[in-house]
Amino acid sequence: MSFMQINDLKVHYPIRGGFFNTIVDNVYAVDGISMEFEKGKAYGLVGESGCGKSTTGKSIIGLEKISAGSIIYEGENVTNKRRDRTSAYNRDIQMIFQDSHSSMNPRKRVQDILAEPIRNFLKLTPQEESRRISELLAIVGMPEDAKLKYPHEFSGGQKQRLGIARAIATNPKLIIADEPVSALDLSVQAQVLNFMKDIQDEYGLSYLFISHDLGVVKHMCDYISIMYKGRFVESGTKYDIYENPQHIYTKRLLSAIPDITPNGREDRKLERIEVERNYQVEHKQYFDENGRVYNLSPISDTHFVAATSSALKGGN
Amino acid sequence: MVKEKDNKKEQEIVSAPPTGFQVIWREFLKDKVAMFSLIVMVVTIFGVFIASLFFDPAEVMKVSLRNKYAPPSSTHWLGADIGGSDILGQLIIGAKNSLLIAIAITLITGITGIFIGLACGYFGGWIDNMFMRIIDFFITLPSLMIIIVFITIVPKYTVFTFILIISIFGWTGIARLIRSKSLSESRRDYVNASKTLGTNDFVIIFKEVMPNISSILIVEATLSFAGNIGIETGLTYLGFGLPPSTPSLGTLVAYANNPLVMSTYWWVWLPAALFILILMLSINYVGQALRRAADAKQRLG
Amino acid sequence: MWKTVVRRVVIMIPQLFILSLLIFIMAKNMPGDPFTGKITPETDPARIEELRELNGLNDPWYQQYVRWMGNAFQGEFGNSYTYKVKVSTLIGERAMNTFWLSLLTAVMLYAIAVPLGVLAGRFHNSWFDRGVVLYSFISFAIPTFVLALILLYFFGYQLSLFPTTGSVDVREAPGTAGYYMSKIYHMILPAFTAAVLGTTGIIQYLRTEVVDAKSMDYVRTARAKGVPARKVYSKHIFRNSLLPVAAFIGFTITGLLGGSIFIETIFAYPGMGHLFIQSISSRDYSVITALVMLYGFLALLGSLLSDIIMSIVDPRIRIE
Amino acid sequence: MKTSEELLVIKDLHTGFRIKDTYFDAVDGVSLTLRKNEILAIVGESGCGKSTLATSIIGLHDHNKTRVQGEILFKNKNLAKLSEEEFNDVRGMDIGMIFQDPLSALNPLMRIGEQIEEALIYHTKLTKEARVARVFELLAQVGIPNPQRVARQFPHQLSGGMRQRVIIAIAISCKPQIIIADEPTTALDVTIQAQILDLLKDLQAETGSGIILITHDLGVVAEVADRVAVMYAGQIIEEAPVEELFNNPKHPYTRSLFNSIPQMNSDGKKLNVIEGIVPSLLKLPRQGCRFSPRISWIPESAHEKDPVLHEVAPNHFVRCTCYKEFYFKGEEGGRA
Amino acid sequence: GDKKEDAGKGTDGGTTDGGTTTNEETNTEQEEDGFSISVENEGTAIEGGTLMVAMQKDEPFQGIFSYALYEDAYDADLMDFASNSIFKSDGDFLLTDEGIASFELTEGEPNIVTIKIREGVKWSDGEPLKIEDLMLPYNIIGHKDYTGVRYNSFFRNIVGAEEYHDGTADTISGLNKIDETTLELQIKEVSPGLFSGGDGILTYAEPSHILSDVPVAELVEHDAIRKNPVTLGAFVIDRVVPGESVQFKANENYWKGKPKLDGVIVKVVPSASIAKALEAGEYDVSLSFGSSKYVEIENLTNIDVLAVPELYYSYLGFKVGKWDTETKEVATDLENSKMGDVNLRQAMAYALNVEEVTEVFYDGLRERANAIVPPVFSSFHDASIEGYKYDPDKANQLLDDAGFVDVDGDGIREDKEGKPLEIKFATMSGDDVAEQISAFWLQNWKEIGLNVVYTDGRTIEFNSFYDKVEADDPNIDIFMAAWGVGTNPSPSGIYAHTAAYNFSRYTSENLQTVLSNIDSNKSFDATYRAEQFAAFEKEIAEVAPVVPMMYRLELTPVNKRVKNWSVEYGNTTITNLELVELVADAPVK
Ligand SMILES: Nc1ncnc2c1ncn2[C@@H]1O[C@H](COP(=O)(O)OP(=O)(O)OP(=O)(O)O)[C@@H](O)[C@H]1O
Ligand SMILES: Nc1ncnc2c1ncn2[C@@H]1O[C@H](COP(=O)(O)OP(=O)(O)OP(=O)(O)O)[C@@H](O)[C@H]1O
Ligand SMILES: [Mg+2]
Ligand SMILES: [Mg+2]
Repeated sequence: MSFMQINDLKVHYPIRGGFFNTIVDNVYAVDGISMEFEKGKAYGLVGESGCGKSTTGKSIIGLEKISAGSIIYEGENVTNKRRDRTSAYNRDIQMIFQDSHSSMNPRKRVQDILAEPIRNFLKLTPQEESRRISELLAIVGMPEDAKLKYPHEFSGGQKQRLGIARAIATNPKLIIADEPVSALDLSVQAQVLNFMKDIQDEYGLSYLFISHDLGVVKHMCDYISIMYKGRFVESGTKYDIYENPQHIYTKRLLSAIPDITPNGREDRKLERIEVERNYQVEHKQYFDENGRVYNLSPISDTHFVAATSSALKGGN
Repeated sequence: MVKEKDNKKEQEIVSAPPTGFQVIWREFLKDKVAMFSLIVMVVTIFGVFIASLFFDPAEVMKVSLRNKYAPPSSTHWLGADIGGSDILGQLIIGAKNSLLIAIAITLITGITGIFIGLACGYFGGWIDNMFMRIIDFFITLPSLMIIIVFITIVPKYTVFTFILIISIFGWTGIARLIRSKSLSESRRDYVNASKTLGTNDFVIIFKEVMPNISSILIVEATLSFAGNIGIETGLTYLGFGLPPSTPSLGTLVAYANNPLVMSTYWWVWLPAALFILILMLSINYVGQALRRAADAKQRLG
Repeated sequence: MWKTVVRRVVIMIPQLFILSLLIFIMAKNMPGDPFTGKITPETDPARIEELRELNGLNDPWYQQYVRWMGNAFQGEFGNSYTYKVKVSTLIGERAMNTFWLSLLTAVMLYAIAVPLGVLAGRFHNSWFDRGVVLYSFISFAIPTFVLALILLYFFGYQLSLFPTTGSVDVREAPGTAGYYMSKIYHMILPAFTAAVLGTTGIIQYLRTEVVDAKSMDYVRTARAKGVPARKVYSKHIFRNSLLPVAAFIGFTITGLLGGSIFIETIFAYPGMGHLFIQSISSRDYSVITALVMLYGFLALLGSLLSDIIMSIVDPRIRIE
Repeated sequence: MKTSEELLVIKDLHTGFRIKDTYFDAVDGVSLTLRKNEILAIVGESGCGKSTLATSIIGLHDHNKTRVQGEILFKNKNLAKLSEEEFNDVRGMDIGMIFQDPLSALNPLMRIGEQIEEALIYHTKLTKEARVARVFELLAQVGIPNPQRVARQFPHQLSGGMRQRVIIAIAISCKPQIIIADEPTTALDVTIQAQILDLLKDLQAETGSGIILITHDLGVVAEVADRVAVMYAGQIIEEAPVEELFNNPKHPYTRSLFNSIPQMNSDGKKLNVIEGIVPSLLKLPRQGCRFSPRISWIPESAHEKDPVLHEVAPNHFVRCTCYKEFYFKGEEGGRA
Repeated sequence: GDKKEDAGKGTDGGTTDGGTTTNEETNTEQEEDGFSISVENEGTAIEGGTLMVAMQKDEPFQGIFSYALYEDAYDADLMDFASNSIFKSDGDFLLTDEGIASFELTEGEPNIVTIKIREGVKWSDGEPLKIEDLMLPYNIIGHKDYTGVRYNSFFRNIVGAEEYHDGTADTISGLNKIDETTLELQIKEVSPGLFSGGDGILTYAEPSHILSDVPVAELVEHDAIRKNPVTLGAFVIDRVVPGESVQFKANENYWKGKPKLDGVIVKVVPSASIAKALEAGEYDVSLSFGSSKYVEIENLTNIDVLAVPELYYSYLGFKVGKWDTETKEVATDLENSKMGDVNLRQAMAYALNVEEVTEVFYDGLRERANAIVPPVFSSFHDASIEGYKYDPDKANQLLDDAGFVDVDGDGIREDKEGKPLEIKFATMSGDDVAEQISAFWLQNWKEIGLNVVYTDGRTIEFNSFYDKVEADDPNIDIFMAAWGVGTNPSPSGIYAHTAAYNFSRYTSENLQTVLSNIDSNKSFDATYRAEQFAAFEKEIAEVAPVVPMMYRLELTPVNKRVKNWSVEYGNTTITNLELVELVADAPVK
């Protein structure tokens, strides 16, 4: 049973212009997406830069104004209540930011950074608070003495762990992770990803994992949605997406990911060129006359593709 | 983990936020000129305030005609002006007044500018729009002229009204700068993080955003302080300065308008002019050093 | 771009309107009026009262304002009480003087500031750079009129190299080459002074701009292309650093116009700034209001000009 | 391989940055050879000295704060000793460079055509017309449709991928023998990255020049490189032809890296973790195997005192013999 | 003119009287305080040459070159070189018949003034001078479109002037052309002032052949006035740089013969540079030279400084009443005024060390004024009046006796009831010297135990000052101001009970009688008039509603190149410009 549903979410940014600086058009940053979240599952959001991934995440957590659509959390419509800072919703949904460095106030010590959600959401005594902070540090595998330090004294991976500690301080149900590892080196990335998986299992967390790195998403997520121009082109379990991609855009994306082996790279290159050619040719069938992505339609229980049925047949 | 501990030990040395006092201090240690300026600045400012305790304004401004343009001597260390009033006393009290005026203007414009700038940058939207229109309007005002008209209007023209009038026009620049800083700062993830962590806007503005632009604030305050020191002199020259009975640097410097005083009675205007020059120079150098300290890219040390 | 220009102009209208209201109310609140200065034992108080009435000075301020606005719309700003000529004629005369002075100042200003700023940036942290910084600080720290007075004293009085007052020699017949030479000759000292005082901002701006530009990626690209250092500076660094400075020309000129109050007063140069100070003391309302409006208008125009220049020189704005 | 094909030979290169009056070597004793017709990839994590190496080769470092020692031999010249003027003849002419961020690497105020043409002005004697023709040719060569129009456009009018193509066009404008590409695709989306990589490879096949490709993405390496050098903390710790390295990585660091790639273990198992962090320039261990602090389970005795590159297989070099002791501490990711 | 307190800039507000510029000629006077009134430089005169004249002034001049329309004394100074005056006056400022015109008075109802002009006088453009040219100024000033101050009570004294002004008559009925050289002017009342150019008589001509077609409203901006006015004077305006300088060339048609000089250049020179400019030999003569600048030129060897007493006095005024706006009369109220006690006023006058100020600041170029009529009017000035010489002891004595004693021992006197006494002092702001002097006065009063403070805490800018003083601002108890008196010495304009400018608001029956006597036709008898003047001076001196402070000398620096120059009233060189010669090609450095 999902604890949260997102229905036809839209975020439009006005473009002002014309003589009186009126709204002449909109940027359809997010243009009608629907999702459901189940406990303990990780959902991946993949797409090219600028396709609206971050906006989706931010609008869910309340950092962006939603233009249309609704968010139902535990049966309650919270679309317009997200901005009530200390609501239960805000406590239960937390976020991990891409740039761990800039997501922490450089002038605050670690203990104050970690205390922020605790003070806002949980009414604890100072002793309890400090105990909780130590606990959190222990969870993310950082020593006690980190409390008194400033963020810049930590490496990227450690900072990201502190970010995670802060996000889990209030025992949230869903953590939105917006490219949590893309700024990190391979070796550090591995630490953080492992760690995120650990606490997911331990606390039954759900993730909305935003990334442009398909490898990472595949590693982390149970369900994956491929986003293009503010809409989903394809959505399904990771097997659906990786083993049985249906949408031409998904295929193109997948073919572009380099493999970590030089063996057979010439073949891959040929395949890539083939997919690219297909994309140019069949492109029309997958997008309507305005270049907009069609609505998703199911092709299995878990697998949804945005295309006309004729395209699907042709694509197969 | 063992090794990591070692790493941490090494880092302990720099346990301060990246824009803390150490950084500033290091910057000064690196830059001899700035260091020297800092000393000059501190010494002059404190010197003026302390020395002014030894002068009685009424006594200093006493006209003693027989001492008209008395050259420097043991009774009048820096000579006397046209009315035979002691230049040193006027210089000290005038400097004190100028400093107080500068401080007051800096504070008033600074605080207004900071409040408005922070709010505009953080909230954006109509608040920002409204204030930006107002600021745009102010910026295109021919402020010097309007200040002059203002000054001719106020019935009781005192140091206090002077400060107010200047401040009316002074806050916009600061507000603009703070706004742009606050704007970029407010778009940073730590602000977003605080929002998602349930902190309310005012706490974010004053406890998160403001401390992070504090270095800019200090730099701006310093530089605008330097600018404000000289503000009275120009108006005095044009005849719209403080009342002549108030000792002021402007009055002293404005004596230079007379070529005879400029060349023959140099002791009347030169000390005040030099005072302003040296003080503004040193504050400027200090401000620049602070600016470098605030900007990691430009740091020397 | 024309759209932006037109929009800016449209926005200017309410701004000017507010300014006019503001300045009008303020002017009317100044103690005294143009006829206060006419008091002598032989003038007739009754006649002065009559003249006040005649000039509508006894009406409520809003009536005066409406009347004034009405005329202003038709380009009539009334007559100067002091000079007995149309304000437009009077200001026109002075504005030309100020305009030429500002223009020469701007030329000198850029002639001084650009090379200094650019070279200081290029030879960052060298002795030359330090010298330039010191110079720019001093020109900022020195009270405007002190420098003017010192220059006036040395070049004008002591060395007698330049005239110390006026805008032109009356012996030169208007329209002759000598006349224009004389005009320029009279402007050199005030323009130079104003230029020196105005350099601070531009020098510092340019200097940091050049220093920043040096570490820009596109400069690295240019060097990687094998472009000789000299050319890297001239074609990439300087050009890019000068762009914002060029865009500020509009603001600079309005700034100079505003600063003309000091320069013109000190050099007894009959321009707008000088006229303003004088009108303040003679309570020449019509001139005061018209001047403030003109300055406001010029400031708006300056910012508009800057925008236009910016959009012309910067392809990023030009080509949307 | 035939030595006659050697384009560039780097011998014991040290590049140090002056920090508080002492020089810290960010590149610490690197020796490399680039041959004609090959793509040499240099991989390593952030801060290991890849860019420093590249800028030393092309002489773009800040001469006041940087010290370059050692030999960079190109056409019998030691590039490390060239004066700025002499270097200008080499840069752009013999060595082209491609940068990471395609937006900032182009002058926003110059037309694309001018920017490409610039290199031609200083390195060729072509007439204006000939240069313009060459510009169009180059643009076409890097796969830009409608070169005539693009040449007249400004950088901000092009997309990221297009800009990167323009930068490549600049780099190849004088048919250089060597192209250095410093993370040419990091800022791009995967689809565009694939296109750019293909383009690079095609160009190289056409011109026969040698390419030094700097990246931290092993996937990119796998796709295009002929030979790979892995850098860690300013040193090359392993160097081998690409198949050899991917199929048979030796150095513990290389192997750890491979094991921490999520893609390599898609079943959601735990990734291998390299403990600790890449040491900062000031804290580089200057003796012994530099990776040793991060693999505490390998006994100190297994590391060499002054590790050198050992040829462990034909053309496969590994620094430090500790690889013989290597096994993964963790159970899950162990592949040894 | 209304010479205000000399601001040291030599720039006073607009001077607006037609009289100062009339021609005078009398016998030589003695040297004034060691200054000469004329110089003669030896040497052979050069042929032609251009006289360089500096006019000390901090603003541009207005440039209204018409006697009927100008408002600023500086314009009058400029016009001296291209004068349209038809009368010449003597050392007592009385009109003579040596000029272009002469006049006669026939008393009666109305009084008839007959003005005759010389024959053969030509304008600078060669047109002969006509009677219409004499009538034109009347028609301009009387015109309803005329916006200047000269349409005043004097002008209304002309028969038919008001009707013409109101538009009920097309011409001024009292103004009649008798023949080609004779003009008849009817005036309602006649006073001795007539003979110094008062009572409505105008002393200049305007070129009707040029101006009569120009509507009066447009005159002031007309080129014939601004740029190239024709003239009856020795020179004619050749070129004007507005506000800055004027170039004159010799008037070929000058009735006394072509001048010896080729031309004159007058330039505005700011007070700051005047001394330096004179030193550098840039100018031959300096007009309106500020006396506080004297120190700067006193040692120059290339110039002589001429001096003549000015028609001016500064004074200290005490507010002893109010202006009744209903009756338009002065309502004196000595009883209830703070300054009502004559001892207090006198004490305050005795307390001022005017002597020291004149010596230190003005190098003797000013002197303490003893009486309310300046000594220039030698026949009316009463030299026997002692005045208020600096005498702090006497001041203290007066206050003690009058009951102003220090009851609480703080060194400050309380009023007669023992309540704190704070006297509010209004004075104009000015240059450094003026400010210092004001501060010095406060100090002087403090020395006799009086607590005098500035109204509004500072010296007051000129406009506000007169606004407040005229409005009897309650914040003003005493004030310091100055009058520039016209050539007509009659004090009615500022001391009559009907004079709005009677700022101290003092009047008495005696005073009223004396003042009307001064201007009555009995006063055509000079001795009678002198007696009345003495009575007036005496009353003011005794009651002290106004205490004269200083008289001043007007200085004229003259370069050694000028062959001779005189500032003697009635015989000033300015009225004989055709005779000026130079002895060198350039001013001596
Ligand atoms: N405040 C805003 N105003 C206008 N447009 C915006 C705003 N924020 C984002 N956009 C636009 O909305 C679109 C989606 O942006 P978003 O940041 O969600 O993309 P993304 O998928 O997260 O990209 P990336 O991978 O680069 O982070 C982009 O085209 C962006 O330009
Ligand atoms: N100008 C400089 N001054 C001082 N230290 C520098 C400078 N440039 C680089 N470094 C340091 O030298 C080391 C190597 O830097 P370099 O840029 O070569 O790394 P890189 O491998 O290219 O990393 P990245 O993948 O992040 O680009 C780093 O520790 C870096 O901090
Ligand atoms: Mg994003
Ligand atoms: Mg790099």
